[in-house]
Amino acid sequence: ACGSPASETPATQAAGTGKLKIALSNSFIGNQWRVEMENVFKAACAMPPYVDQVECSVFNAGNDVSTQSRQISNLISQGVDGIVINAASTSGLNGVVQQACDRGIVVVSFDNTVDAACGLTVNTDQVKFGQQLAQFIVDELNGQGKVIMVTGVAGTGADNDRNKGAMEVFAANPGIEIVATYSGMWDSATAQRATSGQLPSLPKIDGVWVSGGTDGVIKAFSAAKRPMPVVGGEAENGFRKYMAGILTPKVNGMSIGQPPFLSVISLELARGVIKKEHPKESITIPFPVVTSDTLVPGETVFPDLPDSFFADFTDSGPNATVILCQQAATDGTPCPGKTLDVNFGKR
Amino acid sequence: MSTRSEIPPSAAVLAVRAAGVHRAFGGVQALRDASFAARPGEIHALAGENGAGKSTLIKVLCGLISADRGTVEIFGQQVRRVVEPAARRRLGVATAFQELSLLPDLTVAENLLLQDPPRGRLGLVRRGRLVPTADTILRKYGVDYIDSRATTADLSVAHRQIVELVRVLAQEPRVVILDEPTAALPDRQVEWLAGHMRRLRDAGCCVIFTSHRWREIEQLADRVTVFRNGTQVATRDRISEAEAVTLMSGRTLAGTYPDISALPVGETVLRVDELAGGRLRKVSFDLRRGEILGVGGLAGQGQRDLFLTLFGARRAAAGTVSIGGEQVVIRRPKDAIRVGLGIAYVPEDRKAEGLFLPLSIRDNVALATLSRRSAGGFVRRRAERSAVTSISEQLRIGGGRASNQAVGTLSGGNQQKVVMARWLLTDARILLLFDVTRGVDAATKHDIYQLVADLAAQGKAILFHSSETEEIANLCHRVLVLREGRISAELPGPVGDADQIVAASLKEASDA
Amino acid sequence: MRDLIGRLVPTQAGLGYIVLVATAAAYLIVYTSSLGRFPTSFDYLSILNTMLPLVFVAIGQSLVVLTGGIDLSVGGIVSLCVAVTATTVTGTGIAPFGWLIVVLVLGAACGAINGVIVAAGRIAPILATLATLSIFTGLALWVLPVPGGSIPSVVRNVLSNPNVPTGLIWLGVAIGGWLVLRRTRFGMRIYAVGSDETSARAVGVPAGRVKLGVYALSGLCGALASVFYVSTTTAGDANAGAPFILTSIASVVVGGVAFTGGRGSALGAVAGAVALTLVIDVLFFAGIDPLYQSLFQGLFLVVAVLLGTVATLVARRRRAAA
Amino acid sequence: MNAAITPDVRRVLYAYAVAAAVLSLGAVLHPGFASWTSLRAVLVVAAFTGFVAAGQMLVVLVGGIDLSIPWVLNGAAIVLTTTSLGQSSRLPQALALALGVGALAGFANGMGVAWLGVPAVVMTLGMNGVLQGLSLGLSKGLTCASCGSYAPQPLRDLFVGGVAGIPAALLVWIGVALLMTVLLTLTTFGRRVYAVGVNSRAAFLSGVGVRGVTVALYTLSGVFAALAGIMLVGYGGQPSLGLGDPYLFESIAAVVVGGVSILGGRGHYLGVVAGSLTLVAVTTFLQAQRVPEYGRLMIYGLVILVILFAYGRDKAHD
Ligand SMILES: Nc1ncnc2c1ncn2[C@@H]1O[C@H](COP(=O)(O)OP(=O)(O)OP(=O)(O)O)[C@@H](O)[C@H]1O
Ligand SMILES: Nc1ncnc2c1ncn2[C@@H]1O[C@H](COP(=O)(O)OP(=O)(O)OP(=O)(O)O)[C@@H](O)[C@H]1O
Ligand SMILES: O[C@@H]1[C@@H](O)[C@H](O)OC[C@H]1O
Ligand SMILES: [Mg+2]
Ligand SMILES: [Mg+2]
Repeated sequence: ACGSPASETPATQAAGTGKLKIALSNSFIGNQWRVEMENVFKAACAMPPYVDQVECSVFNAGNDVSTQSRQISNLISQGVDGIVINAASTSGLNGVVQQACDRGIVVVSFDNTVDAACGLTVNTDQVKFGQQLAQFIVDELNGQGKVIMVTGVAGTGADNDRNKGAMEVFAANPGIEIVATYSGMWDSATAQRATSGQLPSLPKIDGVWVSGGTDGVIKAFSAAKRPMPVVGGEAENGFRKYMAGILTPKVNGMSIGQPPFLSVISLELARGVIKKEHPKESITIPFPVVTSDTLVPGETVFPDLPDSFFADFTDSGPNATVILCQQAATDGTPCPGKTLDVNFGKR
Repeated sequence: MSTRSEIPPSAAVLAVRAAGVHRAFGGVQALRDASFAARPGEIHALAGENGAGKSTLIKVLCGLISADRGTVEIFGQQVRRVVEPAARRRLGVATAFQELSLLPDLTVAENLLLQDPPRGRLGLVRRGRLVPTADTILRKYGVDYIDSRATTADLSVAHRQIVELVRVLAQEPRVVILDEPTAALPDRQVEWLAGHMRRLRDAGCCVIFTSHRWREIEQLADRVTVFRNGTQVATRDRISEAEAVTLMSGRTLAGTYPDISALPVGETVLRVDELAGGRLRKVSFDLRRGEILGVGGLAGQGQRDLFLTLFGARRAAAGTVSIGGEQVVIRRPKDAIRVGLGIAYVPEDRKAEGLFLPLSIRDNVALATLSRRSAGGFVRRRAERSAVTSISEQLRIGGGRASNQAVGTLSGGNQQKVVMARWLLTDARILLLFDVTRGVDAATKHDIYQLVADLAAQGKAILFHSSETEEIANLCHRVLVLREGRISAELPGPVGDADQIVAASLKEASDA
Repeated sequence: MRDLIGRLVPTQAGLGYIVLVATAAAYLIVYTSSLGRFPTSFDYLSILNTMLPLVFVAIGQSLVVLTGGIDLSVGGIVSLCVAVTATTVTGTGIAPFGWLIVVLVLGAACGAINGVIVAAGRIAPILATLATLSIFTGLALWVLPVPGGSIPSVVRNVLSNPNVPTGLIWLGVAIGGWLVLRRTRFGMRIYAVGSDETSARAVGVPAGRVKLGVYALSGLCGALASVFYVSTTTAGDANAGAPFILTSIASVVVGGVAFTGGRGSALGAVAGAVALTLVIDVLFFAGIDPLYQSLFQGLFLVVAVLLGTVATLVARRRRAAA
Repeated sequence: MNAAITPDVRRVLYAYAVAAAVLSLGAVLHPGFASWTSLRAVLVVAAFTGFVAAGQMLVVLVGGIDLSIPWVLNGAAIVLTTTSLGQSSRLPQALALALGVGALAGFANGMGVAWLGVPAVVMTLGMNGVLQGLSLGLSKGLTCASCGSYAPQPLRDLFVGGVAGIPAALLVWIGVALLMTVLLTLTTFGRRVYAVGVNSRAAFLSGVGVRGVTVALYTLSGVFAALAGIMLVGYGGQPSLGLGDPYLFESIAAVVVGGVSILGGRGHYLGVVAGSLTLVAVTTFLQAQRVPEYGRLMIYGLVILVILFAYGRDKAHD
């Protein structure tokens, strides 16, 4: 009774404009990171070369897999050329992603990637993320000290990978004692409350490893008037303000963030693959790392922006994957007079 | 019928026997060492004041609750202490409970056939057969005026009671237990029920029933068992009312109804003009100071709507109400209670409409007059305590129990007094008493009659409705008879003889 | 005359169907005006496959709500059964189907635990299932700490084949199951318990067993939903169940099942679930700003139920007038 | 026999017994857990739960439920920072606006439930969606120009520092507890609340403005959720999206662990204080013991079950 799927698939290129249709399907807007991720995507779409080549659209699914699945199905019906996904569940969209692939749609997932083998992924190495932060703490403490781990949302791949990486490093250093592990839900407020509850019954803490919500953890230490430990955490601007001494007390730390511009790289990958400019290959990018010593105000920390802002909205340096301006991240406006050049050669 | 042939021929075997039964609810000892026995082929009345333990005994007999101690036998067969009613049913016991056990959201047909629906292949219920089957059952018991498709919640109380009774009768039980089956029935249906009870008795069944109307017990019962304080105090073939009252309450009563004819009636307080809404169709009358005005008629003729509309609990569709000569608009009970208007409504169904069972006597009594004893939104507790204490003493509530006692622990009669007390505190000029003696025992009823007369003597204007026409006949200065939402007759009182009112109620019916 | 009016005026129980029809019409309109053609079999099929898990959970939830209860633990049961399905249902031939049965038994058992706590433990359903929600979710995380697992394609082909509407069969089975259940004595008793538990007990309805039954059935429905969830998504996730808590409740109320129990039908809940699934598509094709989507979903919920209330009022007025 | 110990009071005492038991068990198994500093920290965290639970309790008392708490809280937090722009001079207006938003949302809930007859679950669930949509939409996903603002400094100093060494959250909580207790036990309003909760038909027939009381309670619930939102931004400095999510089920759990009947009409806020404390103490203790997330969830659920079995059971059916 059903026609063959191929006959229903509309032409690969949007007929009228000749532009590619690429949609971003995001699971939810529950934190600043997601907001920035969408903003830089929108900004990129309004900048050359995308502004001439691509017709973008953005959808949120409120963290409900079946909603996101419906939206992706509808995108298939709409006949888009590419779909860029941050998934509500790494496994929950396999079915519909497979259907998109079957219809010749290029699917790129990032951050919370999709398992489906046919899709491409753009991500950082989350295990390494955990390892590197842990290694920093170990090094700063000379392998001796008491450490807290503040984890993310249990049951997700990223949380698991980061924890795994950290545990490997800590386990290899017998001088490090983990005195508490609890979830901050990747949320500053939650992390702050949980830490406040824990601190009084904990001994002096030498190091803190945070998967997300870092500034909340530091605020809890500061409110409890506890000596500030070495902190390995995410890229919240608030955390970096402490690292830079803009907020007191100054914190000795390392900050690694999942880059929000993963969405832009995914956009470029989708565009390139559709246009047959790139091979069909997944991409792993390095994550931008800063320490208290390498922070540059206005570039990697922003005194005037909120604590919850993710400060790594752009890559930097000569090998940068992509360079974005601040307003792209804060409100999605295109960076003036700039052609975006996404460069994922350096891996 | 096949079930009946199983009844043992020898009447020596008791149909029901309970011995040494104890049952407590929290701190309340509802049954203490209670015994009871009833034979096949008799109608056995169970009498006693409110809270005497009749309903509790019945629930133990039919297996709805367990006894703390003691034994129960059905036809000589001892039954376990905790048994689901379904098991007793198989023994041939069927019960109509005091608080009806119909399911409000189900239709009449579903209620009648819930336990034994018509089934087809694969044992599945044939939903299409529910209504015809139920109609057949209803007709078999002479009830053709109830639509078996109707949702039970939409029926009048009387009709619900009838459905409940049909549900019991239709089981063709060997033991029929009816807990206050006539409390909500109009006289005509009481006769109907009496016919069925006698038929079952004559067929050798054991019929047990409770009632607070002595006339019914005298007319129907072959034997009477009297309960007091959870214990059986007597079982007799014949017993006079006076003796029964003494047995039940431990005190004797002088003449049942106070003489109201001597009470003076003053100027008009309430004037109702062409009031309509719900079942009411243009009702007009005056109510005067010191007057007890009866509202009678068959059940469901708009009496309830009249009371609720006057109290603002239901919207009037048309008509006007004047109090003290001034036209007033009463949108909500709150308006009615207001000092200027001073209307109070005492409902029939005290559990549903009057009481807050887990709350204290004080909270219950004080509720309608809270703002009169408050300062800046705060309750003036001392004033409240003294007001509640004095009214409680006046009405003899709870036999001196502390006023922070939860109302749920009181007996039915005392609960009714709590509701009365709340309304007396409002100092209302106009009292709407709707079937306030429903399910109240003889002694408390007597207290209430006296109270009503006293209130009238104090100058209150009282609108009085009762499902017992006799009360209306004896307690009212004047009687309005409602028929299909209209006043079909007005009789000067005290009428004295209930039959006159009944005749007036039916008059237009035969004319029409 | 009275009957005729009674039949014509929509009642709260008929609400689900009306809302469904309205939503479906809205879907067709926005779809065609946005894409310039009618929905294709792909659209219908993908709607069918995505909505099946919710349909099952909603059926289970409606049974519980009909008895006057509520089941918050469906979220946990779905998570747990998804985790177990994704980790255990493997192999070829008949073997995976054996495992599926195990999952169904597990779901029913979880539900039965709720039933025992509610019926024998006399704990308010919302609280009992709030506690077990936490427990079942914990178990799910323990079984499947990281999203993953898989499902054999034989199972997929039978349950939610992406190319053939096998889902229709299962939808039919679910609806048929309800129609049969409704015609059992147990089915009648569900309504009896929800209408007035004390009275139901008094006339001999074993209310405890009925409750145990509906919670177990709700658990079973949760397990069925999980199986379909894993089948459409091809893998598992220990957080998969969480969204079903509120969406199943929403389906039930949009479907016209009274929260006080005793009134409504599982079919209404099915209609509600389908309508809620379609609302997502309506918002999509209507081009609503994604940030405002929950605003419209919230309004949809309230307005749908409000319509039901108004319909009931009108019906009652007219009945009273007749 | 003391007549003053009603079943309700007994349940409050049970709630405190449970809180004490959890804390002592914690102290034994985890030295330092019951120290004053630790206790104080638990109290501060529990205060936030206590605020939302206060509102939840009020609606539960009349047999309702408030599922809109998460986004009322979140919305109020966003309103506070976006209207104050971090300036102390604007704090009073911002506070009034944030509380006003909570009151308005609660009022709308109350109107829907009391006047339109929408079931509380539906009305408040819908309201939660509406507020989420409005918060996200109007603030453009919290990226609007003023969305980066902080709570004004005085508010932050208050909540991070405290007054005379006592954390401000605790002081406010004591105030809320006093207010709730006075409101419910000493005022005519409180009497009416319990009457409506026990038997709303009888309350109506006794002249209680049932609808008015209901609307007032939902409005108060909105105000308490907004208050919690204000405290949370004062504490953390900035609002985040999803700030209120953890408080939905937790507020319900705190209410019942505190001995309030979910069927309405019974319970005291002092019990809810103990309930909030118990739940936070359990979570904190399990974290301190480094119990993994799955174990924590299971134990948390079991603890609630045990408490329900101890004193949260309905009356027997005979
Ligand atoms: N479920 C219950 N919980 C608490 N107390 C109860 C319960 N049922 C009955 N009681 C108490 O037990 C006693 C006996 O009550 P029961 O209903 O058996 O009296 P009754 O003789 O049927 O009275 P009435 O004539 O008013 O129906 C009363 O004090 C009553 O308050
Ligand atoms: N055939 C009958 N035999 C005995 N009683 C009857 C009969 N018909 C009616 N009654 C009684 O007379 C009263 C009025 O009857 P009827 O039901 O016709 O009035 P109604 O006002 O239309 O009530 P409803 O709308 O509730 O059916 C009821 O109390 C009913 O019990
Ligand atoms: O990867 C994470 C992303 O999914 C979340 O939304 O924000 C924090 C990031 O670390
Ligand atoms: Mg009785
Ligand atoms: Mg009638």
